[in-house]
Amino acid sequence: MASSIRVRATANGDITEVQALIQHPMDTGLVKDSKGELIPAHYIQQLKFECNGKDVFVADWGTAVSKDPYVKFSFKGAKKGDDLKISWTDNKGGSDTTTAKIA
Amino acid sequence: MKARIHLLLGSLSAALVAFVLTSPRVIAADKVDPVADAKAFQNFFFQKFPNVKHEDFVNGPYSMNEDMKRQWQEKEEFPPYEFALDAGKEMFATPFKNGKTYADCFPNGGIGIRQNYPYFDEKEGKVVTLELALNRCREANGEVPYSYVKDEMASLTAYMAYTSRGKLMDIKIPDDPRALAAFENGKRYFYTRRGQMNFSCASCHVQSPGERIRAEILAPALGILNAMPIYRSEWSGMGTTSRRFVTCNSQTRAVPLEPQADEYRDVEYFLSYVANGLPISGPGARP
Amino acid sequence: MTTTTGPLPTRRLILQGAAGVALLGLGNLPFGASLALAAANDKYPDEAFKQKNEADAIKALYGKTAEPSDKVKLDAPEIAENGGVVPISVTTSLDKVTSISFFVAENPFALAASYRIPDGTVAAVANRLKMAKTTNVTAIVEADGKLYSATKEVKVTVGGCGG
Amino acid sequence: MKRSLLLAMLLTLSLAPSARAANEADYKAAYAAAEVASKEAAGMRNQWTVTVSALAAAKKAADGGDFDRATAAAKEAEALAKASIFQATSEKDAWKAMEIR
Repeated sequence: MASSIRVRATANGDITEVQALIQHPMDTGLVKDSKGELIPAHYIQQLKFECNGKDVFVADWGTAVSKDPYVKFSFKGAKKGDDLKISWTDNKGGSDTTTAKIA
Repeated sequence: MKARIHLLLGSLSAALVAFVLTSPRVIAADKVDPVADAKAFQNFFFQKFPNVKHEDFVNGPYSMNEDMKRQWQEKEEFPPYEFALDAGKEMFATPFKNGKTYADCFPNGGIGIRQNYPYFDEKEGKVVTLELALNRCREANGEVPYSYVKDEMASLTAYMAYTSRGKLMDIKIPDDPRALAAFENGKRYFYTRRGQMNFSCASCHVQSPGERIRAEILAPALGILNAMPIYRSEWSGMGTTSRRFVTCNSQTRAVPLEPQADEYRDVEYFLSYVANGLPISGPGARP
Repeated sequence: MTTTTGPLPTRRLILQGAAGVALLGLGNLPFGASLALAAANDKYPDEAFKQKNEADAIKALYGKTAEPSDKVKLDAPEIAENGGVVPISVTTSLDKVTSISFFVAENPFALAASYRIPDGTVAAVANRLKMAKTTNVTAIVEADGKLYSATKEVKVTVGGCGG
Repeated sequence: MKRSLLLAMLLTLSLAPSARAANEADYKAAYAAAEVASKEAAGMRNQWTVTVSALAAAKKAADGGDFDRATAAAKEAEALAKASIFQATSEKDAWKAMEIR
């Protein structure tokens, strides 16, 4: 089943650029649905990137992060073929994880 | 209640007067000549926006405003329609209950053919759009048709558009009076004012592309369907051509027709034909 | 969207839950504030995300105030094409950066996102945030224990002709 | 130019509201007239959303027994429906004025 995480990690020289797009509603809990009831808050709280056994980037997110959230960053110390592990957990205890090869 | 009505009528007639004054000077012509119409249509935009590259018109509002174009290019690095695209690819690969797939319904397996849609079906005597052909394929294979305005249809057309990216729009009008009538009917719909706002498609997309309606920059009509289907941030979801037509109608306070009504099929035929020669850029991301 | 609830996440949730409760129990005792100071730990800064205004959120997250610095380059649009998806990014030439955070002043909750930057990671982040209305967006960089900030106003309004 | 002034005048004229308090009979008559006009507009595939909502408001007010508001809303619906009919008929040829040649 397709993971909810789309990631593109490309290494040039010692710097690896990482882009991630995650399929998630990121509901704020402040919005009403068509029947006028509040849609409960449902948003990713923590997104973690690990490479070679080390955290390379940790995101703590609030309700102001867009639906289908996107993030881009770069880090040093990895090379083509290394594994990049990505995992997120949301406020309802949901989570997903995937591993991508650095291109 | 009474004051509100007069206010409403005042704004209506003011909008009317404003738009009639600014309409370009035209001479009546009754013979339907799509080739001439397309040339005039394209030249109108090429002259109105001389420094916009011709193929850039298909990028809608982003061809009109640098700041918006920058925001768009940033989004295109990892576009929000990725999920619809993957879903469409998966749906194309998943056979129906009877074992057939979409590839069996379309020439070249449905790959790289979006630029020929919509086409005029001489057996039916009507315009057939990509969305209609997809649902007919589903029905022919015993499947329930998809809603024209929901994500499943958008995923399918997103994938088919993606396989045609860069190919030039290539709509044909056969030498058949019914095809010419459909083209003319589409043109008439495009220029006809409707809704309490009394706007036609042209009021926004011919007379004021590049200008703002509140936060949004209006797209030029030339190539406006080349990026379909589009992921709109405003809907925070995918939008098919049908969804765009229906919401545009309700924006002008006109009650929309049912999706894939003849008028919508014909106006899609008209708008696609006059964009012949411009590249397909779908699926697109829009405000 | 898969929602795997394997052993690891539940253990982390229990930990977070316990830590959260501990923090709440402490109320806003100075001890609670010093807990937030150790920002680099694994814990989700729940308290900071609950603050309505920016100043409280910064205090809850970092426990100190920031000073504007031209070494923090905040990139945000003049007019957001849509309040729901505003591309905002920050780069900085400061070194020994340990954390980068984004605040949207007049959002219901000012703190939008906070990123922990381990050493070896470039001090730059791009993301897409929601903005309730036209207001100031502030990026704060924690470098070598001090806070530096950059602010820019982003105009936000709805689109369409209001049918 | 002439066409648009005519449209504005016609709308204002057909809207002269009656002064005395409306009762159920007035409402029924006004609603029936509005429904005829609205059906004709729909038949021309040029219905306005505001006509539909005005009709709904009229029915809602009438159900609540407020026949003053119900009649006024029904009259407004009729005026809006007539305006959309006028728009459809006048646009039959007027659209050519905007066509790119």
